[in-house]
Amino acid sequence: MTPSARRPGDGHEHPGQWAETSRCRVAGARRFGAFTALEVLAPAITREARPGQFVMVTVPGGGFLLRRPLSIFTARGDRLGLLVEARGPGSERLAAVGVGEALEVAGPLGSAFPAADLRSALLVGGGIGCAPLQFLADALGATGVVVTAAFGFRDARQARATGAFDIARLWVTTEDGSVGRRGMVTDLLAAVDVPPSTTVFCCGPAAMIAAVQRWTATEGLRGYASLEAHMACGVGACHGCVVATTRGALRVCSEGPVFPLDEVVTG
Amino acid sequence: MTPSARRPGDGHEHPGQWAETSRCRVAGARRFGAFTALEVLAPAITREARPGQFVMVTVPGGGFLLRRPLSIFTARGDRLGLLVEARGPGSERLAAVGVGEALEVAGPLGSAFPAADLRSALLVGGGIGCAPLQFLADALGATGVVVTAAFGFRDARQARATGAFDIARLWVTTEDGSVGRRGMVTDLLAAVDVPPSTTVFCCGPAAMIAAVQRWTATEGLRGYASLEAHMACGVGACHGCVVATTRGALRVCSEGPVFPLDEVVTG
Amino acid sequence: MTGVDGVDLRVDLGSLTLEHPLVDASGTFDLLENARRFRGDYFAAFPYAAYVPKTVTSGPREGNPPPRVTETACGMINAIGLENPGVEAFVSSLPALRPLRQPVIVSVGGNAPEDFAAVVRHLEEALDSSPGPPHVAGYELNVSCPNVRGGLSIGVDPGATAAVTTAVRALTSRLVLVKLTPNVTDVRPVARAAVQAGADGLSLVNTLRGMVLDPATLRPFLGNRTGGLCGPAIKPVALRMVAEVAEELPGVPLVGMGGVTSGRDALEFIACGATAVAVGAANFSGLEAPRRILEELRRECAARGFARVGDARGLALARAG
Amino acid sequence: MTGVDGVDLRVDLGSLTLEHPLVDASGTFDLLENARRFRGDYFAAFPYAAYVPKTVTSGPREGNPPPRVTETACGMINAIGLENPGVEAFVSSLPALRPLRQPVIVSVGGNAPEDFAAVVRHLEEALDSSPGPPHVAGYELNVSCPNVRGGLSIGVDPGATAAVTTAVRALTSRLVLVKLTPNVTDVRPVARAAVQAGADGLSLVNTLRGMVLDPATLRPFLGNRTGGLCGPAIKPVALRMVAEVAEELPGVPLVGMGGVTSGRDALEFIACGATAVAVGAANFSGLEAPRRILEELRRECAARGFARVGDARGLALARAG
Ligand SMILES: Cc1cc2nc3c(=O)[nH]c(=O)nc-3n(C[C@H](O)[C@H](O)[C@H](O)COP(=O)(O)OP(=O)(O)OC[C@H]3O[C@@H](n4cnc5c(N)ncnc54)[C@H](O)[C@@H]3O)c2cc1C
Ligand SMILES: Cc1cc2nc3c(=O)[nH]c(=O)nc-3n(C[C@H](O)[C@H](O)[C@H](O)COP(=O)(O)OP(=O)(O)OC[C@H]3O[C@@H](n4cnc5c(N)ncnc54)[C@H](O)[C@@H]3O)c2cc1C
Ligand SMILES: Cc1cc2nc3c(=O)[nH]c(=O)nc-3n(C[C@H](O)[C@H](O)[C@H](O)COP(=O)(O)O)c2cc1C
Ligand SMILES: Cc1cc2nc3c(=O)[nH]c(=O)nc-3n(C[C@H](O)[C@H](O)[C@H](O)COP(=O)(O)O)c2cc1C
Ligand code: FES
Ligand code: FES
Repeated sequence: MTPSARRPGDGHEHPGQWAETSRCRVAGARRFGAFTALEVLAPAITREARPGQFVMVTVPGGGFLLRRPLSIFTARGDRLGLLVEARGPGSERLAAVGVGEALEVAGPLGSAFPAADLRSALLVGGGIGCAPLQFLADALGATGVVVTAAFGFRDARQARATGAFDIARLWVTTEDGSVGRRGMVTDLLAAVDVPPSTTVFCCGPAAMIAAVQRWTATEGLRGYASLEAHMACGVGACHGCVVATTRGALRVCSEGPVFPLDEVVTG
Repeated sequence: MTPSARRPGDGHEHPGQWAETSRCRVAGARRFGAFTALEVLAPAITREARPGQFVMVTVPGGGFLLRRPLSIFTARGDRLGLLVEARGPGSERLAAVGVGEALEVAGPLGSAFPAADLRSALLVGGGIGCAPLQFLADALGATGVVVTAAFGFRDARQARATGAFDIARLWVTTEDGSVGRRGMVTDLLAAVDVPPSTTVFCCGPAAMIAAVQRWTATEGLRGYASLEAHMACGVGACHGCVVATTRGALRVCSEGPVFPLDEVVTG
Repeated sequence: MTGVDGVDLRVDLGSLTLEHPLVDASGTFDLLENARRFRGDYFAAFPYAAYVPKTVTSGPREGNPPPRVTETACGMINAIGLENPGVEAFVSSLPALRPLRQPVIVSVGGNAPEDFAAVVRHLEEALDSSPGPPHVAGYELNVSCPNVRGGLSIGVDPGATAAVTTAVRALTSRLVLVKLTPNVTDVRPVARAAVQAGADGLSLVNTLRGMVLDPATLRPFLGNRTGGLCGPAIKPVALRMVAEVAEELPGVPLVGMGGVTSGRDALEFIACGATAVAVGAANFSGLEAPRRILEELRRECAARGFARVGDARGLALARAG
Repeated sequence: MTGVDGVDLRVDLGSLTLEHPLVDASGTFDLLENARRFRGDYFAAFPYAAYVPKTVTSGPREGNPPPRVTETACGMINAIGLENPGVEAFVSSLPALRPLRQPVIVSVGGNAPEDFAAVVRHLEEALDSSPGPPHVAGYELNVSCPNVRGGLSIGVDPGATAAVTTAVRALTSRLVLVKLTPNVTDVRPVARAAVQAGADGLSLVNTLRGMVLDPATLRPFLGNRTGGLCGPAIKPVALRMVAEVAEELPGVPLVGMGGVTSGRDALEFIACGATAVAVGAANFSGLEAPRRILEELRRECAARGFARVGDARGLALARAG
């Protein structure tokens, strides 16, 4: 792993590369409650991946027509890390994948977190939305940026996901107070001490993104959000994944998943 | 295993019993080319099963709406033997089942081979149609009937199935002559030396059954055939599995699968 | 049927109260065959809130040539062709249903109003002359079987559907449901015609016309060439049609069906406006399926905080005003 | 395209010869997006025998509110709502397609004959004034999109379908295909009307109207409430309709589609009378899907001893006489 390959995107860009990698071998699978951290051998993808991008993964075993979008959780050497939360039949099957199985993975896809000229970054994640923030923390850390992360989970069970993360300054909240602070992760924001030049990166449920948007607007901070949408093609062809933005309806798979926070239309 | 529990049916009867057994553990799985001999712990079924009957098996893993009908291959103690040939997606999945997995098996279903007052029996099987004949051979052997079996396979690969069988007097043919005699199993019939009182039991492709029917008619022998049909319910409800017989359209799952050979309408 | 978790599953299908919303879809369940095979008291174990037998016609029918069924992607196709022994034989099988606690809704088929009327007249006379169990609560007029000549032509035509309904309505005060086909450009005019002609409620959907080829010959697999597609594959089409009819005819009791294999599915049909929900092809996935679906429905309701299953009714519909 | 195994895959879609039968289904494939992401020469790698872009309308369209897609049992549902930048923007994107060897068939949409005519007129003028590649070989008139107001009302009506076809026919000598909807009681009168009005061929089927609920809220999931169902789930319905039209209008070239995910599926559509076969949702299962399907088609033909893929055509149809 060379730091340059790990460097964050240097603008709100859309890296043109696209590596369709078939049958990548699963080299690691660690479970954290309903979450599974997979390591997949996919050098063509890790070489080009930037934090914030995602891959489309074929659910193995047949019976699933559409691929599942998954954020790039880590990209270390030739190992592509994915963090899967079992939430429905497809993600359940993916979370149950075993070492030695092969996965069809296409990517890297979509836009990256723009992270040039940063001093300080605050990473705000909710539930499985924390996944892309590890890769961002890795990349920012490698360039000397001060990274603080605040992750929110529903309960102790969901908070087991933190075991998969490796971020030095990490705050955790749970809605029921069973782990970390009690409350929503956004309640934490006011308490977190960040320099005024901090850039905020967030990913999680719509309500969380809306709260972060309000907070950054109040504080005058620059911010980016990674959004979710149900996808069919994942490559800009079908216009199935659009979300409302201040620039009109844009495709999460192509113009996104990362959007400037002030462009996101919430509510 | 008591011999009485293994006794063949004593008429062309429809045993009224019916055991729906959920989640039977697979205790054995041996592969013979495209065939898998499964042993499933299903005491309620083996207790009542008669040769010629079948079970409806749920294809595990979801994605299959209908259950698959499979003949009872053996019924030894609490172990229900099934012989599965991988021929399509459902049977492929079933042939790949591993020891320790659980299967949903319902049965025993359908009519049995009538085998009272027999001296000598000739069992004619083609391909996977040989499956129910092992159970019949076991049951007849236990009551002292002289059993001769003639099995036909396409080629050496399909003939590997014979490894799953345990019948003392077994003749094998392959169409390409690679194993046993060359030709169709029905070519063998004239050559096989059976007493005039022999009863013929057959199961296999339609053309084979038609040839056996012609032969038994010429020789004046009594015979029974086990027929196949695509099934939905397997329990007489849907009328999906009818075949033409001299008594009209009858349900393979209820009036069959075993029919007197002279009632079968071929061609 | 109020469970331990306090969910009231009872529903009123017009004048008929059902202990819960699930019934079997005609042609996919045979109570007497099950009772014959069951080792215990099958009538006590009968899982549905009403029994809908296979469609009965005035005379016996042989049905279509085999093969008649096969599996498709997340579905199945059938071309049984209304094989049944006719209304006389059906009437003589009724005494065997005496132990049944639940009501029976007799599915009736035919090619013309007279055929439907003949079946219902025969049944009404038989029921008059020997009252008592089983409780035959009503009729479901199957004007929508795609697998018989003439079967579909009624259900695609509002006038013909009304004529069949009128003919039967004149003969009975029992519940009359009309079963609609999805093989139409617009199901609403047919639904309206049936209700205006006196139907108490509507059942939908029957199967979608489709074709499956024999992989070896590339010729149609089914003896009848085409058949009726059902199962999970068609659920989105069925939900859409139930919602359309529910919005068009608010207050008319609907029996929704098409691809129900779980309690969630059943609840979705109720959210689209159905009062009762029929389970068809799922019966073929195992005999414990109906009871599992019912249990799941109860748990889905409890988890969502519905005190009554009816609280879900119409949630998916376009809100008036 | 005659492979090493000697199967001639070429087909004649009316006056247009295709190197093999597979084309993409409108709305499911974007050649330019793929070319932008591909590291090599995507035009050389383009797998289809013709390129059918997403439907173009006269003005730009925003499409429907999200969400717009989700998976269903063995299928998917979409309500994109014909989002597209309009014919002017489409014309300015044509030069980017110059490296394409294969012909382009432009899918055209609209609410009335004038809309369709406006798109075709604009394109004909642009093509006249700058001839040369790409080779725009013809039009596919999408009178069957279930996701826009007015979209379906054309395709369910033989008269309206004829009017659209007539309006376009008057403007072009290029191939005109009309794309039919499965959401009709009988597809044959619509098919006949299109051909009588001058269509050179027909494409079928578009999507089946359906509805999917949000599991959390039990409200319709799609922003447009209803959407179009496609994928393997609907293949039996699509095969049946292709066969019906092929039997009704022998000799009219058909582009069959609906749930094709394998070479066997493609061959089944050809057996039901299709000349070409479109691949839609399967494009979403992976970008190698079209090439795999083509390879499988070739192998299926070889294994069955077909020297030409056309040898399979019509095998499933009712034999005349
Ligand atoms: C850009 C992006 C990045 C993502 N990153 C991750 C990640 O790193 N880890 C992770 O566990 N999940 C991630 N998700 C969500 C993940 O794609 C869904 O959880 C998954 O698709 C659910 O599939 P299912 O079969 O389990 O659920 P079902 O609800 O049965 O799926 C039905 C259909 O809806 C789609 N779908 C359902 N939920 C979502 C959702 N939340 N977002 C998008 N599509 C959905 C499925 O893809 C499928 O097509 C991401 C989604 C997006 C858009
Ligand atoms: C009474 C009876 C006993 C049988 N015994 C055995 C046995 O002991 N071992 C064995 O390997 N096979 C047996 N078969 C055949 C077995 O049921 C089929 O091979 C199996 O159903 C094929 O399923 P599939 O998913 O692999 O094939 P597919 O062709 O994909 O199946 C599609 C549908 O067709 C049905 N189907 C396909 N082929 C057959 C067939 N030949 N008979 C009935 N239904 C079919 C399937 O059940 C399914 O519903 C028996 C069939 C019957 C009727
Ligand atoms: C094998 C089979 C037989 C059927 N027979 C009838 C019938 O006799 N009368 C009828 O009204 N519907 C009949 N149907 C249609 C079902 O009642 C039901 O409308 C349809 O299958 C959709 O429900 P499902 O998807 O749950 O199966 C039959 C369906 C199947 C699969
Ligand atoms: C996301 C999506 C978008 C579509 N857009 C169009 C379209 O713009 N124009 C059109 O004629 N058909 C459109 N269709 C329909 C397909 O072209 C095709 O007719 C249908 O999906 C059936 O084929 P399939 O089952 O292979 O997907 C679209 C389908 C999907 C899934
Ligand atoms: S998923 Fe197809 S355009 Fe985004
Ligand atoms: S499979 Fe249903 S009656 Fe035989």
